[in-house]
Amino acid sequence: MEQLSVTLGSKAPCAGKPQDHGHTLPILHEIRHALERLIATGEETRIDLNAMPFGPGDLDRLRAWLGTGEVQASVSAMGLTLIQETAIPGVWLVDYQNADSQRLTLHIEIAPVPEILRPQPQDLAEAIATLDARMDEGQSNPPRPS
Amino acid sequence: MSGSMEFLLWTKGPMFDIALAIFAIGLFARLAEIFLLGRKPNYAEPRAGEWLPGLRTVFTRTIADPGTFQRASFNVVVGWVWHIGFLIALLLFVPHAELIKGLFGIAWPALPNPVVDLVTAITLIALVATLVHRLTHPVKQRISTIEDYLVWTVVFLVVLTGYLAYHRLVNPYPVALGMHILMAEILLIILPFTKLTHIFTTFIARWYNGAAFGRKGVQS
Amino acid sequence: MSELTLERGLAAFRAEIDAPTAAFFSSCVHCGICAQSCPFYLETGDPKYTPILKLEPLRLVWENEFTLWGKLKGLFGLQQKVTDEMLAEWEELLYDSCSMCGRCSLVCPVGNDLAYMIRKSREGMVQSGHAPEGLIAASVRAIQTGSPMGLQWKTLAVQIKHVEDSTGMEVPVDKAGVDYLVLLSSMEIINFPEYLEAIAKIFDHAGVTWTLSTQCFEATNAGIQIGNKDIAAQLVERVVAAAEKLKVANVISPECGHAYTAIRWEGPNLIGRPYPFRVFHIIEVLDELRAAGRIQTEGMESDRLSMHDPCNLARKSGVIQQQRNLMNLVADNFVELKEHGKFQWCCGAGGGVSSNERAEPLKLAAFKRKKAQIEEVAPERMVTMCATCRTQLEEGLEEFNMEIPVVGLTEMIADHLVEKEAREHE
Amino acid sequence: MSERLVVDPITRIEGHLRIEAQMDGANIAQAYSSGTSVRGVETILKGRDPRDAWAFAQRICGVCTLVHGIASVRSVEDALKIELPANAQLIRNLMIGAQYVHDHVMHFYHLHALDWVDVVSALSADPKATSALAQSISAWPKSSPGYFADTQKRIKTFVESGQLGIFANGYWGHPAYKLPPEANLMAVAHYLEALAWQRDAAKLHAIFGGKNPHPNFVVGGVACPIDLESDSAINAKRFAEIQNIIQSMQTFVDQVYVPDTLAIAGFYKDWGSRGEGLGNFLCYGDLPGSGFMDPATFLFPRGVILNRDLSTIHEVDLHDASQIQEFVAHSWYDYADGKARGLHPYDGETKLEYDARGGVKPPYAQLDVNDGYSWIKAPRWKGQAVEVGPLARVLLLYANGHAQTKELVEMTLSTLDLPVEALFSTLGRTAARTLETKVMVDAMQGWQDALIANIKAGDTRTFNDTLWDPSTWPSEARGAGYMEAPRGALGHWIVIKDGKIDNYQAVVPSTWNAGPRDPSDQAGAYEAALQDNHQLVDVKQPIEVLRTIHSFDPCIACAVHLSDPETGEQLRIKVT
Amino acid sequence: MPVRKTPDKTLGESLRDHGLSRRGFLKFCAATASMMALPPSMVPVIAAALDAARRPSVIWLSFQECTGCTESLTRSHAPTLEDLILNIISLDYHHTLQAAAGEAAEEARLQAMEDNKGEYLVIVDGSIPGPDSNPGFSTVAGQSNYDILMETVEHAAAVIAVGTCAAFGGLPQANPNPTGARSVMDLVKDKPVINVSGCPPIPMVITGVLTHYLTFGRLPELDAYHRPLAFFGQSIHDRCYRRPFYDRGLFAESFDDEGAKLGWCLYRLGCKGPSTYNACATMKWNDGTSWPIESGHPCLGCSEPSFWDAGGFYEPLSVPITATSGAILAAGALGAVVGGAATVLAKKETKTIVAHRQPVTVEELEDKL
Repeated sequence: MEQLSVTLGSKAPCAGKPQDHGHTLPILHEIRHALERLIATGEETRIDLNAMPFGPGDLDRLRAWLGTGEVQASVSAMGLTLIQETAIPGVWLVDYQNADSQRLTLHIEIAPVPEILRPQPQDLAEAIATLDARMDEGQSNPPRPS
Repeated sequence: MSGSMEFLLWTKGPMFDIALAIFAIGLFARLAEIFLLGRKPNYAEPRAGEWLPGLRTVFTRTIADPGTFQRASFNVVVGWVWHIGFLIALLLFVPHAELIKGLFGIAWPALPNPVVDLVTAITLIALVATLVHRLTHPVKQRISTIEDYLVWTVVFLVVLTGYLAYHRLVNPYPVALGMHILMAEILLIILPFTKLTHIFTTFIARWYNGAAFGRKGVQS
Repeated sequence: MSELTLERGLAAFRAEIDAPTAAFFSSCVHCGICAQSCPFYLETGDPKYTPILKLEPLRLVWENEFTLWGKLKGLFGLQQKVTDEMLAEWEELLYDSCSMCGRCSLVCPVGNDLAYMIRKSREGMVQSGHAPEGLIAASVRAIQTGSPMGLQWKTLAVQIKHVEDSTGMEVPVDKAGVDYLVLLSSMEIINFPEYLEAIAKIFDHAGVTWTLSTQCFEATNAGIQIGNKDIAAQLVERVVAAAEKLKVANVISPECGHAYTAIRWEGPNLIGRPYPFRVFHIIEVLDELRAAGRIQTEGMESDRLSMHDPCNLARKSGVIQQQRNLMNLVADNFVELKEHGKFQWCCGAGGGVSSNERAEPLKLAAFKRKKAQIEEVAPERMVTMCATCRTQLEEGLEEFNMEIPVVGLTEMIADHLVEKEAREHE
Repeated sequence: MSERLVVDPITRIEGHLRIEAQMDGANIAQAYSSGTSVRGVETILKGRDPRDAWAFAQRICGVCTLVHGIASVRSVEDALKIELPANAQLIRNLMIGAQYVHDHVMHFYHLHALDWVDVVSALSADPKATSALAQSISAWPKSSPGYFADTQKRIKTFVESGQLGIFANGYWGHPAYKLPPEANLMAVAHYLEALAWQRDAAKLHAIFGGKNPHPNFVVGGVACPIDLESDSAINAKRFAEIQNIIQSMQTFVDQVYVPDTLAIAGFYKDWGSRGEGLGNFLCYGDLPGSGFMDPATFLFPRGVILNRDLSTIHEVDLHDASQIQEFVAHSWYDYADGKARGLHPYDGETKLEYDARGGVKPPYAQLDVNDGYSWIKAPRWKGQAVEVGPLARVLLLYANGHAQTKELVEMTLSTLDLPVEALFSTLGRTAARTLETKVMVDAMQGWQDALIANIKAGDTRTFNDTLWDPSTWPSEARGAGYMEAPRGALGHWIVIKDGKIDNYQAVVPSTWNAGPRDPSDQAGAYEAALQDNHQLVDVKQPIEVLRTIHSFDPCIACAVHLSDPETGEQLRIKVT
Repeated sequence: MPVRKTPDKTLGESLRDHGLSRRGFLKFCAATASMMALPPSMVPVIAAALDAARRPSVIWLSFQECTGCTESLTRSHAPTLEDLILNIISLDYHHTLQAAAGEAAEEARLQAMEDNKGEYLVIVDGSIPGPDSNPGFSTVAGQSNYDILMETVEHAAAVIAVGTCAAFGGLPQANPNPTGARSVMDLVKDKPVINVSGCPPIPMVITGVLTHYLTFGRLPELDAYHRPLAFFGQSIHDRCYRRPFYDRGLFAESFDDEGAKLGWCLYRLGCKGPSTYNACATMKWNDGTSWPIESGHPCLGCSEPSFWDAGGFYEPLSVPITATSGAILAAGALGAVVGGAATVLAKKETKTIVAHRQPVTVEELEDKL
């Protein structure tokens, strides 16, 4: 009956409501399953929100659902990458941006620590060499604390 | 012509024109065939006029009399269900209403899609039931011809392809929609040459029936 | 010497096809519901008795000759032709198993008037020489002797004598200018002579002037039953000639179903002109007299009575309420069959079936439908107003050992008339 | 006979343009402009639903991606007398404005700049000096030495990769390049910045039209509804985005585009006396202040200037059959009444005839300039060849006493220390483009404010549906839809019969400018400009030709008209 | 000028030369995965592949086009056009962007073909007048489009037809196709052809296909129209945020009615989303700003073959393309005449038969007894 009244043109209370686009809930379910996997097997999951058919406002609503957690971080490489923990521990929003601050893609990462925050093995392998180089440099030309 | 889109456009374009032309030519030929035959003058003193009883029968014959309903309830109910279902899907589904508006400029309100969807599902079930009935009931077995099965198949496929297209169960979609349109076109093409003509002539038949009975003082 | 051939039959089929026929065949969807209204199918269970199937020869001629599709098929040699063999096979379907009761015409969802087309089909059957012997014989007798049973005026004269003796009234014969010309059926004359007596009494009671005609006393029309307009027209012409000669304004058809439809509905079309008189069934006349207060009755039948509507009278001619009015005049304990009036079931004997000896078993089978109906209400007696129906009911009930007498409505009315003397005393 | 110079393809333009020049030593004596590709949009449009026409017409060009859509819907609205809701007109103004700013900046940096800027020279610039130069002309924040060093490194890495890509085979090191390495480096940095910036500018079209290139339009208004409460409409969030885009446009124009133009022009003052051309200028005018297409309310005025005479502005009437006519004396088309006659667009014909009208069978080295030599027609206003575009608009604004324009023109001339005559030149044309961008970007704020004021007053109408249904139309109607496209005066003429398009003709800016000679051998604007004082330093590297041609911002797909299918058939038969 | 040669650095090396850390590279790969519409789980595979990838030479040919496809490419934000032409590919020939003009431009093309024989990619935008058309309909440097195309693809590794014109013939091929325009696929039979349709295509689909080729050295999986499935695998309708309104039967009926404002389905306004396969609903346009349906306009169906001739843009998908009520009436009238004539003939014949009808006599009947 409600639907009928809507087709007759009356502005039904629910007609234009944003949650009617209905993309938030399935993603929340997906996150829940990913959390279960993380806890059970340690398997990490990344969800590319760019691939979601979001309607206007859907993303904002999803973020509101997820809330804001304690950790915020940014990685400065090829432009900024902004990391925000959500109110659900282990669920992260990772916003990859280019040098012009345009979003490249937006991931939800379900992991203890987002991948991009961790030092990469290749970089780690060069860590000591880098430190040595800096110490050598430092001895001849000591860095000034700014 | 290998692509799905080309197929869809063919069904929406040239094939639709062809189907419509054959349908219109066939149907009007059929109507001309009927009306030009005429009736002989009737000199018997009538008890009542013909027009009103004829018109009444056009409508009243839609409902079975209680005795027949009792004796052939399955036949009647299933027939009813799928006819009504088919009509609802045909006339009150938004895309169909738009098609009619596009062709004839007449518009009417349509039903919400979920309602039409449910109706279509019921129609499909009822159609299957009619087939089972035709295959198992002795009378229907005896009087059924190839044409009956052909017509059933076409009608069923029209509804089925529509259902599949709506639910996007066939991919790519242009193929699904094209199949539906093509089936509808086949239906249009065979309509004037098969028992499907009853969609139009049943009203004429009922009128003649009502008129003949009415003239003798019986409301048929 | 000409003879009845397939070619003549096909031409006859063809000549019968008109707009309603085309509309009907165009509309049939093979739903099979007509079978559910046919006592021959219902009681035998044989699907070949499905009414629409009986029309196949006519349908084929229509499709082949009158449809674009059929013509196209013809171009490719795909037409299915009507053959002698086919018509021979269909003879049973069109005559033995169809009483032309018209019930199917009333229930067909697309509105097909099947009985109308059965009647047309029989034209072709006769012309092609595929009519049953019994009906041919009846037709020949009707033309040659004036009665399908070969009855002659002298037999009727004996009956008249009896009536005059027992009632003391004069049975008017060949009286010009009277109110009504009364027609009879051979069956009544032989089986139910009390009918004539009843009429004499009632008309006397009501003060109606009437007459019989020596020129034509028979109202039945074998031509209609066999389905040939030439024979039928000749028989109708006899009635018309008699009525015209006696200058009567009204002709009364007897308690016989097909006689009434033949003379009432088909007659003018058979002779191709309107009548100079009106035609009534006796029941119509009686009810009119009743309504005018010209029939005074006394006493009531107190046993449980039920009534059988003859198809030709009720469903096919609209005489439905009249017999009920009359019943209520004389019956206390009248109970309707469940399906009655226009939806009544045929006794199984109409449409020439009763004149077709070989159809006897089918006729009896079809009667079972009536029997079941009667059993449902369990009356002590059945009332009807058609000699053929009455005969079939009596024979049928007897066959099934049901002790339910059958009476004619007219006689029953006659039995309850207030005595002339008594009336005069009031 | 002296040498024939051929430049084909002319790159960094839209479409396929060929220039042939008859050289008199190092001097161009006669120039010939040829459009070498044809599609047939006008023929394709015949018989279609006029409401659909904009989408077809829009695909005339993907660079000035908006203009043909607007001109097309306006032609239908003019034919059917559909009045636009004020909001729709303002939204269209904003979209036109965004198109100008986007298009002009991209033209300057990505299509035109490499005529003046030597990328290879930038490799030898001193980033610190570059920073100093940048900071001396603008407050633009991206001007640190480190920033320019990074840019330089990026270019260097790229060049060292051995794959020069789009920079391969440029006329690098050509003596006509006059900029010092630092100016070159700054310009290259801004080349890359502009690429990033333009993506933001294009978003305004996406907001109102769903995408860019090729945003959507609707006859009778705009497709995007306004509802501040709804997610799916133009709402407060969208207005904030629009405000940001306008802001970003303003900043870039003020701090990068205008200063760069002036800085680069300072090194090329000699181009203030070359490439003038016709001296006749035409504007249809555009950017109405209300829902009507009323020239009195236009930001850009309408009129014709003849022979540089700014004191007399001639009236223009698009419906007058004697004013605007197209000629095909040197084009690969046939007119039913012969090639000498001009046709008004309402009666326009586009019957394609390549072989019989002088087309040379490919592959060819040289066109037959005595016969047909272009797919572009030659439009004339009262028989006069005219130039359209930014220079024409700025001159009309100037002649009409538009205060901001006067101020900008005078500022430019005094900064460059050039006389007012320098406007009539290749340099003046390029400068005019920059100046009108400034005028436009400032006007956009006004339209945005007006739009918001309307909505606050309760008017959210964006679409007039009274004449949407074709059954409400007269059986015959015709109309002219016009606008000032970034490249100049644009007109679409439509004839509607029984709800279908009976004839459709577009006379576009590049037709006016790039068209060939007419029956009386009057040269088109490009041709006339190239014939004005062009000495080539190196005939093998004709950078001078590119500079003048690019100053018009050619758009050749726009300019080329279409064909008659039957003729196409005949041609095919002849060929095979 | 530096001598042109095949690149000796892989993408990984080249990025590291730019001072890119491993994290940055990882991010690059995440963005690349997203761009190629691959799931994030593919990032490690992509990282390994990209590390070793080399910039392919790309020759971009423009024929009967409007430059909308190039314009669209410049709107790509992931990667940006700058990144694309500086890091991912070597765009060696492109009319609208290249510095060189005239002979020098043509030399650049021939040089790239020579240097990268068998390995370069050809991108085409715009349709091509076919070999049966007049070659003069479209020429560059005096050479017909057809000749240039065939000459250039001869030693190409693959051909990418960008935009609906190149992919399917597009606008020039729209009825009546005045110039005999053909699609690339129609003309190039002996090379892999990948179609990136759309008018214009979504820029990230162009870059996504290029990146896929760069990453994996092969073309992505294609649909029946040679379109990359990753982007064209699902219809607009299936991924449209307004789909729930379609399912519930809530439709906008005018452009600024209540339904339009509430974002109801645009089916009745002619939306071709149900039959259109493209990624607009997820990738959106202009850095995720909007897309046609979100901005209130029905989908034109621009990524499908023959979309220009697929019925009016404002006619619902279910409305046939050409038939009109007038045509139906005409066919009906014709039918009435045909049927009438047939029946009149049949009736006439019947009349003759009736006139010669032999009445049945008693004698005839008696014979039967």
